[in-house]
Amino acid sequence: MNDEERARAIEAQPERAVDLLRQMMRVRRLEERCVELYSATKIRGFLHVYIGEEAVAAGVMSVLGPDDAVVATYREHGHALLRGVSARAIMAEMFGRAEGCCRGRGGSMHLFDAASRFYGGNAIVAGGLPLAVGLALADKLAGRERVTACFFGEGAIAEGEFHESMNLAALWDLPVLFCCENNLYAMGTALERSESQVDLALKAASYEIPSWAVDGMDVLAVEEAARRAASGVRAGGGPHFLELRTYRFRAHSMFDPERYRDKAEVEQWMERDPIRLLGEALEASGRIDAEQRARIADEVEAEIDDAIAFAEAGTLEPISELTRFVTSERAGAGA
Amino acid sequence: MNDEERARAIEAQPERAVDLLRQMMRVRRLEERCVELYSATKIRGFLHVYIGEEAVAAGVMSVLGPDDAVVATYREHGHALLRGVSARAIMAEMFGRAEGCCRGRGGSMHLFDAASRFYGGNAIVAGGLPLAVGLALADKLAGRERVTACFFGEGAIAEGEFHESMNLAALWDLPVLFCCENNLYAMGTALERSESQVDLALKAASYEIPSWAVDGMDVLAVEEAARRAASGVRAGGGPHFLELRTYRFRAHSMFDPERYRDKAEVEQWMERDPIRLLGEALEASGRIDAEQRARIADEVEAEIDDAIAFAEAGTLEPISELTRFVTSERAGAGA
Amino acid sequence: MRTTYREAMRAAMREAMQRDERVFLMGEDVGRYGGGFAVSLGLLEEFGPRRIRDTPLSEAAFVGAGIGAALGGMRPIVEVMTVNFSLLALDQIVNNAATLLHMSGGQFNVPLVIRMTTGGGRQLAAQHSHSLEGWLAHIPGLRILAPATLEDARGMLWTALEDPDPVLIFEHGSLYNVEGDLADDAGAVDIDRAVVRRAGADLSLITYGGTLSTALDAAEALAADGIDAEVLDLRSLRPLDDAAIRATVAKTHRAVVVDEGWRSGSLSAEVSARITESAFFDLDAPVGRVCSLEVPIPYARHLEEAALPSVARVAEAAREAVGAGA
Amino acid sequence: MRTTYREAMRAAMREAMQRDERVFLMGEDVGRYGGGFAVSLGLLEEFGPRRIRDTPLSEAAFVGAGIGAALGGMRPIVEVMTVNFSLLALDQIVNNAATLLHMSGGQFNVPLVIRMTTGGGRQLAAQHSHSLEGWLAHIPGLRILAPATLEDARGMLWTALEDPDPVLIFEHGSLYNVEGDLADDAGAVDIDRAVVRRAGADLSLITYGGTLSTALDAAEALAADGIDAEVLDLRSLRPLDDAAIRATVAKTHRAVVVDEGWRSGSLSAEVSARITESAFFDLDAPVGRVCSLEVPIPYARHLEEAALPSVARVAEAAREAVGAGA
Ligand SMILES: Cc1ncc(C[n+]2csc(CCOP(=O)(O)OP(=O)(O)O)c2C)c(N)n1
Ligand SMILES: Cc1ncc(C[n+]2csc(CCOP(=O)(O)OP(=O)(O)O)c2C)c(N)n1
Ligand SMILES: [Mg+2]
Ligand SMILES: [Mg+2]
Repeated sequence: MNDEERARAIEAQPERAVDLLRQMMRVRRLEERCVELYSATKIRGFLHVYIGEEAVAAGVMSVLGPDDAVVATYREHGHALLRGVSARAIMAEMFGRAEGCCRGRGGSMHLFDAASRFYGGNAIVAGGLPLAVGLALADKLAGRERVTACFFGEGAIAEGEFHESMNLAALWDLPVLFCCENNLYAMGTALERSESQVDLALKAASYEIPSWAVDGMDVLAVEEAARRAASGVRAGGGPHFLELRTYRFRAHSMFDPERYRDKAEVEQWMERDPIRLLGEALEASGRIDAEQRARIADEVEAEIDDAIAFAEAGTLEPISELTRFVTSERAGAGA
Repeated sequence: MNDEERARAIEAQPERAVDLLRQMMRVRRLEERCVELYSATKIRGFLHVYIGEEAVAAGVMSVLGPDDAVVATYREHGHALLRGVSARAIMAEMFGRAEGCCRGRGGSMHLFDAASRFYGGNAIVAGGLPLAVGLALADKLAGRERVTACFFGEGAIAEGEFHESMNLAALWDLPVLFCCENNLYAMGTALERSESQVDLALKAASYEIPSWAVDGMDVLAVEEAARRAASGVRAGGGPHFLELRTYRFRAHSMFDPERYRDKAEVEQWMERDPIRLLGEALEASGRIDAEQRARIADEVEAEIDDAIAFAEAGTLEPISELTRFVTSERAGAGA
Repeated sequence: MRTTYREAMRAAMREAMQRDERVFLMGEDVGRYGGGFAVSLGLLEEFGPRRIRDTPLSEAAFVGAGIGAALGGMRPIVEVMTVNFSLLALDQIVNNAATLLHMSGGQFNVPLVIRMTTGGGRQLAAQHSHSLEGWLAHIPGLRILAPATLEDARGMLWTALEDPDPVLIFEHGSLYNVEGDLADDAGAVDIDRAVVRRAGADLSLITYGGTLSTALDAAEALAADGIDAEVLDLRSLRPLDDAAIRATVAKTHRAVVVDEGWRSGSLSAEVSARITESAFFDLDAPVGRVCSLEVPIPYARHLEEAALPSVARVAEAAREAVGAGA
Repeated sequence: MRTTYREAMRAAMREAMQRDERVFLMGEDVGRYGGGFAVSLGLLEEFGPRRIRDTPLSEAAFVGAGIGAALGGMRPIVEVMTVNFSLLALDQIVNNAATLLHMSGGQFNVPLVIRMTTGGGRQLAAQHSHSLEGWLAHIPGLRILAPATLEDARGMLWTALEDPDPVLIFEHGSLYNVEGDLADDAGAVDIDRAVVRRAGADLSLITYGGTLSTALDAAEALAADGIDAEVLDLRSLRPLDDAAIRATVAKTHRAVVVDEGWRSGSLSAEVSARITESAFFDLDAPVGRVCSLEVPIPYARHLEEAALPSVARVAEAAREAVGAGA
């Protein structure tokens, strides 16, 4: 979108635009604090932050309804938060507390929430795609008009599970919204060193799936594209694919010295920071002023502070519970 | 090719055309006898015959040199024979004899031959593609100008291993000639029930691999296409992909009641029997007469008779040899 | 009623489809072809393509889709034509099906049933003769069943479908044509307990699935020389019925475990280790094992027969156990 | 020379690349990123992108390509970032790498080395904490190694590359930062024999890889209460060094096997079964096992620690073994 189009989109639904800004700010601050908490060793294991990519989850989540389902990756804090998992439950999970959304068993890479139909949190690249296909198959068989949104990085496209899932979804006309977060790198591997065909929407189209590329730094563009794609899916149009062109501002994980890209490239992308982009557009449109932005920032900060306090105060799952949930609780169940 | 083009192709290299006819007849008779021998319980396990598809292997093999490599499937008797494995070694293998090309360990689905760089004989659908990619990688690293021809059915295209192998071969410009034998069915599953995109050459092209479809019932067309593709590969053009449109005249295996297709369809395809097609063209061109064809048939019959006699006379690998070749013979090797 | 193992399995699927709208079958060639081993023959005609779903050759995706459909409230039966191809789906089985309930803190169980043909003995060679059910029994979160009788072929499926967690059912390829009598009202059976198929006093032959008949035949042969063998059919490989294993060993003080997996790391190793741990001082002889030789299963009949457990090898191991420390 | 396990592994790869033109390394992020665990850091700069090859996320294809390249005369080192992802490549490993030589009647051997990180203990949760090396040791045709020391990290790779058959090397993730002294001329080591890392008279702690230090620490703790434990490092999980296992048990008459795999179907079960088979009448106590609890490995530190083998659990099992039948 150019500035004009953006301005028009804002005028169309000003409150909604402001809310999108708030949502992105929530994710941003949640993760900025997570990084600090990691250095403070409050959070352990692997931590993959989404900083820079918030417009993707914010835009897509905003078009989903409560009955829809979401499948995400190990870089899913933002998806969980925007899908409705509380910052408290997320933070407590990362602290390994019993009050976490998975009682401390999952951690950063495995956030799950039945209430919001958030199916994780999958740490195997492309491992979530077949699950999304199956969730959509269940909806189709049950005659439910639901969408399953499946997020994955561009690195997943080389995996066989991507290929098999795309074909199955297309062949059976399943209501899956495939959301490819193309941040140009899979760990240290640039897209052109992992794909013979770097036009990912074109590649997806080879499965006969309606596909297009979207500016993933512009939440309004993402929202518009996601709405179009989701309604196509709801209308029985079968799976749709969105290539969301975005960028990871931070390292892949807390162990990544970033030898594979140079600062200049990162800085260039930072100029299109999705929060800044929408913030400036909103201010230009006069729909929000510095004071209002500050107020939102304070509210967000309060939410995250509260979540951290909640996590800090959390308890540890008793070790006696360790073997619980290996199998469901039922008569005759065993390991 | 239309009749005219075929006639011209024959005129260009008459002896070669006659030889292609002979090669197809060898495969046909080898397999017709195998089916009888299966009913006679001389051959056991799974037996998948290639009857109707001979033009594919005959055309492609005719453009390969001795240094090239071949990877095939469980439907590979014809590929092995035309690659230069003797009918004796093949038949003895199917009889489970020590004189077989794999000493009776492999059987119909696992013919191997180091001398002709025939790497099997793979019974996992799409399982051979990564091997072909690796063989080609070895050639590229060693700076050898060789081609690795990899045969697989259209059913393999849905497998993740196909997708990953195509991308890797294209990404690394590896000298692989992908030969997709599209006989329209994977066991009982018709192409349109296994692929959302049924134009397979188009699908292959999505990997940025030069791809085209060929009349797989016309050995002269196959040979021309294979020569073009193979020289593209040799010239450093990276992998090429051929969709060879053919048809399986017989059941998938000896256990297939063929509920999934009707006789009429089979009969229609039989009118384009590759042996009949070339035979008639050769007679029309006056390059061969009934008598010469009969002579070839006799020579072929003699070869197969000899192979069966050889297999019948074969010995059984001593059971003491069973654990041999689990690992190579070396000091300190164990199970 | 006279029937076969194949028909019993089919009757079980038909009943499940009739009883529960959420049940559907998906896999390669389960529909128009009638099933790679003709188990689902006729089901497409009866239940239609919506519920009897032919899949492309995409083991990872359709097994994973089964997991997803189970999460979505269905009760899928996924047929992986043979265990050999399940190697392509192990990521979905081990990293998703087996972990989701625990990882999610108890939120997401996976009520999925996966059926596979397993085993050798039909001259299908190295890539089509694996016996990996005992190997997969290593994975927490999975339940592994091996129906060896008509009753179990008929009855295990429904119980497995009622299980809230993933259940893998392994059908030995040599069993499909086995014929026998089955009660007309045969139905669901428990899937927790091992069952003594032959009572005996001198030693215990512990086995399951494809080698149950091998063990029973060996017991007959042993009876001829006055050795009275008890034969225990494990039925469930995960969890194992420790009480039943302890009980038979407490009775006979000698055991030989028989399975078609390769010896090293076989289920027999686990059973042997457990017996030693729980009954060491009751044992009159070391626990014996009869497994497949550690070779890729070859095509030639005489080589394959030499590689697989046989009545002779079981009887020999039994005699050794009875002879030892006597 | 002062070094780390990571540097020793890297030195081994560098040496292999220098000594043999046919050797190359391929895997996810082995090049520009420097390796998921920084093992290959610097090798791209030294040997260039032709021989240090970053692959797309395609475990089945690049492992299979390693097999093919080995068939084609190269000596590939394939790095699968972690064993958890190898589940996507098991078809290639089990159906091709392990079978080709035998299936082809001895014509095609596969001189391939696959390196993987394995194990838990770093709070990576259920999908990133598998210990499957003992499980893979079930497969005939594969050789499975588990370097636990700097010497073995430095020396096993070259010997594995000289092996004509596929060798899988499992590096426990907790070992990379282990520091110690290594002889400047340290080089290739044998990969056939298990080694006694601590001599003792009262019982044998048999282990490998990531739990060797656990066993050694337990031995120290036990020494404090006057129990003199011998610690055997298996080093090769397939084949197992039966002679060494027999020798230590013949000496101590008591054994506890320790590994990080889940208990049921663990390598410990196989070792336990073999000891019982070969040394039943020498044993003064049942063979003990200390393994991971049968749960998907959880994220929370206290839960993960409770799930994995610990010094305390090993010492306790050892005391039990020494107490039993004493
Ligand atoms: C099957 C598999 N292989 C390798 C890994 C290790 N790994 C974790 S994230 C990652 C990169 C994924 O990149 P992409 O899909 O683009 O997602 P992004 O991290 O960029 O969001 C890799 C290689 C994994 N988790 N799963
Ligand atoms: C991975 C895998 N899945 C399933 C099978 C069982 N199977 C053997 S052949 C076959 C059909 C393959 O069809 P296609 O690739 O078109 O080859 P064709 O038999 O037509 O030559 C199937 C499903 C197998 N061998 N491997
Ligand atoms: Mg990425
Ligand atoms: Mg086909």
